[in-house]
Amino acid sequence: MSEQFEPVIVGFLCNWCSYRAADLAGTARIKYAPNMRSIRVMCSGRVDPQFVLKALRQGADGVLIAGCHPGECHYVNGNIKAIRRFILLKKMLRQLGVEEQRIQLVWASASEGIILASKVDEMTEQIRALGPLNWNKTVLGSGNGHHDEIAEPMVEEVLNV
Amino acid sequence: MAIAATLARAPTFFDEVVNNTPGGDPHLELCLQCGTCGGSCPSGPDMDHTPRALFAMINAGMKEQVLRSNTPWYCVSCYYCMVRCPQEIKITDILYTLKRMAIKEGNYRDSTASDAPGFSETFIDFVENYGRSFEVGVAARHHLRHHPLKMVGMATGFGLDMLLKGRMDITPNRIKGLEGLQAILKKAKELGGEA
Amino acid sequence: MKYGFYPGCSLEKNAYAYNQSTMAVTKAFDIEFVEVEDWNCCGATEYIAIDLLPAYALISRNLAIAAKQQSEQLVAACSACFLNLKKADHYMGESHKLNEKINKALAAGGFNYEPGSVKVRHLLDIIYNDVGIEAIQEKIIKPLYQLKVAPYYGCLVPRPAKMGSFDSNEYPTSMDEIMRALGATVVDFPLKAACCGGHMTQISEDVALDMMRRILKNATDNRADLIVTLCPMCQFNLDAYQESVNKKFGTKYNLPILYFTQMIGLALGMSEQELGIGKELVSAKAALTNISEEPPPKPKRVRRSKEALPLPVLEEV
Amino acid sequence: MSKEKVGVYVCHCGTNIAGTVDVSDVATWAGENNDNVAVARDYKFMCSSLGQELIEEDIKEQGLTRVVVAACSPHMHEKTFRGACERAGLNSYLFEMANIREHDSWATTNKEAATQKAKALVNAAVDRVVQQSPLEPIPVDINPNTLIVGGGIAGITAALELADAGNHVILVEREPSIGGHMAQLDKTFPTLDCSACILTPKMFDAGNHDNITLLSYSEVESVDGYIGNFTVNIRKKAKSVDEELCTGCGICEEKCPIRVVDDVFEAGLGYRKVCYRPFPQAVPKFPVIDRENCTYFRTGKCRLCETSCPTNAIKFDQEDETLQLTVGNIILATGYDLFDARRIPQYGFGRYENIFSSLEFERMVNAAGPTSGKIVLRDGVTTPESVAIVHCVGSRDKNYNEYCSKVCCMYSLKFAHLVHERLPDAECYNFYIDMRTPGKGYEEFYHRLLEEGTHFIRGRVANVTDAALNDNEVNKLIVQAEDTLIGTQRRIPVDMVILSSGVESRHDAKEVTQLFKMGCDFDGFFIERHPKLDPIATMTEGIFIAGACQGPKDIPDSVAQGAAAAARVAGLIQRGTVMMEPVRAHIDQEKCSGCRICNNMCPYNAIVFHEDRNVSEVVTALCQGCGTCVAACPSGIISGAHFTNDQVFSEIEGILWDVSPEKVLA
Repeated sequence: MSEQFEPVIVGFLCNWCSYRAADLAGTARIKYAPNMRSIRVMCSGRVDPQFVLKALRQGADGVLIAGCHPGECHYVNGNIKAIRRFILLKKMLRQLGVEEQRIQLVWASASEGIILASKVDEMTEQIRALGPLNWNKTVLGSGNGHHDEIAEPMVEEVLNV
Repeated sequence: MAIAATLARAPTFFDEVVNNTPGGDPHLELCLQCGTCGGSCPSGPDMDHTPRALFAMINAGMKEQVLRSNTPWYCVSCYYCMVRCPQEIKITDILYTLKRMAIKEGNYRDSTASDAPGFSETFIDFVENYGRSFEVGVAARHHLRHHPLKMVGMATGFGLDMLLKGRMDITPNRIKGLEGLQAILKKAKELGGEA
Repeated sequence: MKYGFYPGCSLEKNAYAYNQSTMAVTKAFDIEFVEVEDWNCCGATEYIAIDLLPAYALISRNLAIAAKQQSEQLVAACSACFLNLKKADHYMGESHKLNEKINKALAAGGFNYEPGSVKVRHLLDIIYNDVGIEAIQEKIIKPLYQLKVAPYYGCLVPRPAKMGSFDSNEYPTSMDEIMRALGATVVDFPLKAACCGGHMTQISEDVALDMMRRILKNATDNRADLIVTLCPMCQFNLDAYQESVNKKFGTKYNLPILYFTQMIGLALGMSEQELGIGKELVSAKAALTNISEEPPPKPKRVRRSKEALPLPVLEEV
Repeated sequence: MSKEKVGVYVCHCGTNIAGTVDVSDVATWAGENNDNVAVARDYKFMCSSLGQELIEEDIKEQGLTRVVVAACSPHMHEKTFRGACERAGLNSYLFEMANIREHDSWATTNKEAATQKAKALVNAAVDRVVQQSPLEPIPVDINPNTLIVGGGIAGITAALELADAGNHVILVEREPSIGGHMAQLDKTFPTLDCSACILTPKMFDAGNHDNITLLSYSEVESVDGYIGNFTVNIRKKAKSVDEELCTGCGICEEKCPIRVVDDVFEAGLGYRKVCYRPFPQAVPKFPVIDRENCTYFRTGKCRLCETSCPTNAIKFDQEDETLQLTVGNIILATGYDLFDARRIPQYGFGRYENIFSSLEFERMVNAAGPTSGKIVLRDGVTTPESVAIVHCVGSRDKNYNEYCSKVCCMYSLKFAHLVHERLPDAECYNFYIDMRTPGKGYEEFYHRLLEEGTHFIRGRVANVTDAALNDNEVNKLIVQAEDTLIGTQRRIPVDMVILSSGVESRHDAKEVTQLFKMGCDFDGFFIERHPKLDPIATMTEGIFIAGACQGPKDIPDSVAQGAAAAARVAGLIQRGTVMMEPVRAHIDQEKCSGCRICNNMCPYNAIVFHEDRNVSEVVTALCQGCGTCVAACPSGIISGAHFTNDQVFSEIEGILWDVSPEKVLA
């Protein structure tokens, strides 16, 4: 493998659209960056902000949330709730010094393997440019004045709202 | 997502054409051979190959024959083919590319439009030496070079009227910043290469 | 309204009438033009055929100056100039590599240009969209009643498409609407957006003459008194070569070719001199005498026989 | 929690996985690096019976308590392996799949990266499965009634199949009559059967079947619920006719003084009355009054239909009514729209009167149509001496629809045949890009047309104009195209041009998909569950699709798909119950703080609030398991079965085994 930095992205894919989009991308043999590791959830609305946080804390350099297009949610409007949380989460992570591009949201219906694939490529490039996240330093370390014992609960707090 | 032109292999004539066409991907590889271009072309009947046929020849790597064809020179850049192409191929731009390549390779001399580049070159001479041009004068000089006989026609025909109507200059105006312009063109020529 | 203005070589001499009428008409609508200072030729359709980068560099110099003059919008009256400027800006934006190289070249002359910083528009676009039909109608003093005109758009204004054109690529109507607003009768003109032959006259006159013939024939078949155009090249070809067409095909076409700005000027009551009418080789004098004080009688609607099948309605879709 | 014994099975899938992923490395690695793994093997085809037996034996002999299979997508084989576990006495929810084919080996060529990713996915699955707990699928009763939307040939077929099998069907049709596009056709390719002759009997059966409730002139307004129990609201538009009293004698239609252009059934080529039935064999036989154009509704005068009706069935005061029905399954057969050729200005449709759309021509050649089958120009009398048929109008064109509409080549050939048949002396030209005739007897039909002397010109038409260049083009329509087989431009002057427009999704397909909570692709066609293996079901359990609403299709294909959809539904009805994934939310009654945030989160109103105890509770029957409430609960005491926080957290840890800070530091 080349010496360049290979980001690790955790992808939360909804069972009905995006996970199948990824299936289709594979079936169609569309080649894209192997940097995204997928976790299946029933609905993008199930993506608890804590999941994202957990992933970043566990060493992921980015998180991708993928769901059905608005209006096509298998559960009526779970994806709408997902985007609400997503916006809040982004705001909050920005305050903690995590760059915007590290958490992204994409709508990909079951027929849009190509969209998911290109999104993964795009995101991989962006994060490669940003370099590793290194949560402990960025968020908890001296990086932005937060301290482990203060930041941790604070983070949980915000995310549970 | 991966398209032919990005494969790791020696560039073919096809790639050459694609890479020398400005802007984004001209999508030449997408040609369906439907003939919408050849059907739409106002000078189609006079071309020795329709654009469609030319694209097939490019695919087949028939460089010689393609660059010798009069097709690019007979293109009047009306853009009908380009707006109608079902595959959104930048046909007109590709024909411009072929003109440039034909000149580089010199093949156009064997084409039935052998003096076409001559006209363009005359035109450019004016632009490069004055910064401005004027069709009629260009035409006159061009004909002096290539078919002096036509000049008679021009002088006796509308050429004269044009002069009388004050619609024709003898020399164009020279722009103030000519040196600057020439420097720009010089630099551009150095940079040359693919666009 | 204030715009940057790029006259282009033709408007200096060959199409001086276009220049005159444009200035006269735009003035009447309080349009202020800031001419691109010390502008240079756009290379027409020729330069790009020889050498790509210099061709684009040549064009971009004008864009660069316009940008420096803070002209957010740049107006060109000549179709070729219009398209060249628009294309250069568009492709520079589309291809990073092209943009980089051209700016390197421009730097050699002390210029630089950021794609997208100048919006290139054609004069017709300005008159049709920014001035607008109503504003024109308000100013009409001498309507062009009963004058049968064939509005001719040529190629480079309606096409190509992907860069966003303000009118249909196949069946433009903006000039038709303006002409109707002036009181003129617009004839059906299927070849309104066909090609006049461009520089073909210099490469294969026969091919070119045939293209002109098609247009002159189509306009004549549809009983036009004259052709109205928006491009110096089209005007020049159809005007100057009309005689050659007649010689070659044994036809007797006698169609004056005027600029749409000249028509507007007439309706606004301007004199033929200030509009440069008379500079055309096929004289418009006779044709213009068809203008009448009276509006044309209402065309009585042809009753279709009761066997006739209904027609599909053509609301633009 | 005590250490689990997990069995890990890495599938080669021939070379599909093994070609890119080092499967044996992944297996051995899993065995060595994850303490919970008791057995780790790699095998050629896990889904084969031998592969499954391998799992079963290990469960029995090694006493495995959890199983992980790393192979294809769970949407492919999760069922298969769950079955294997069950057979060996292991609860199937103690099984987890790692998708290392679609999501890994097929998506990259980089072997090293692929293997690394596979390890991560396997490790995640192992860590997750350890957290999983045994669950039992939830049985759901299937309401035996079925809703079918769209009364075209696909919908009719589906309805009859189900009804004949003794199931009740509600067939909803937007127009006043069922029949769809097929009812407009004269002949059908390649057999040249008379369309009406084969369709009307089926229409009649559908209209008179004891098991079919036909709701014509009606539209579905809302859909709630899930497989087995959908609640549907249907708006029955007021026909202004009392169906109890109306005998369908047709006098009202005769007497109605107003006629308007019929853009639907006659495709704009003919007229209909304002009080009308689209066509004589309409099913149901009742007329409707088009209130927009009716003089009475506009001015309060006329009433001719009312006064002429022998049974006083005309009811001007009738109002729209909304019916609420409950059904177990839904079949969508909403059909297609014809591409509007006016979108291609250079083809001149609407600009030149002798250019016809394909549906216009279908009506023209139809013996019951406006010209009673005579092929004539727009003036209604002149017979054309030459006809040009233009293929691929709006199809295979990025500017309009990129896809091939599949039926146009064949119906264009049919048109050519009808021209030869009715106007033996007329010249007929077909302009095509590629002649596409895949289907039984289709290619042979093409050959027949070659014999009949059609002029085939291989070239997409550039434009159609009346601008004559020479005398033999005067007063003709000139079709200009490149004859690509000769490589020259040709101008063919003809009297009549037929534009073979392509098939498009219904203009309101998007709204329909949103109404039924399913997806449609870029082109607006409904998305099937699997493009190859399940073109009938959708992503939404209990909702099936048939006919051209799924993609361009000809009659036999639509019929086949209609019948297939019916068979699928019949199967479900016969079973009576379906087993639903026990993926459901549950609120811990002890810990719930009663904040009620979850209450309005639930799209199914499945959460009730107990004022007395001040706690919320999930009604399992209504819960669909999306987990939105789980994610929203501030005190984190709502658990989503099979997707609990612990399970997902472990999965996250597992998937990041190689980058987690602890690992990096160590």
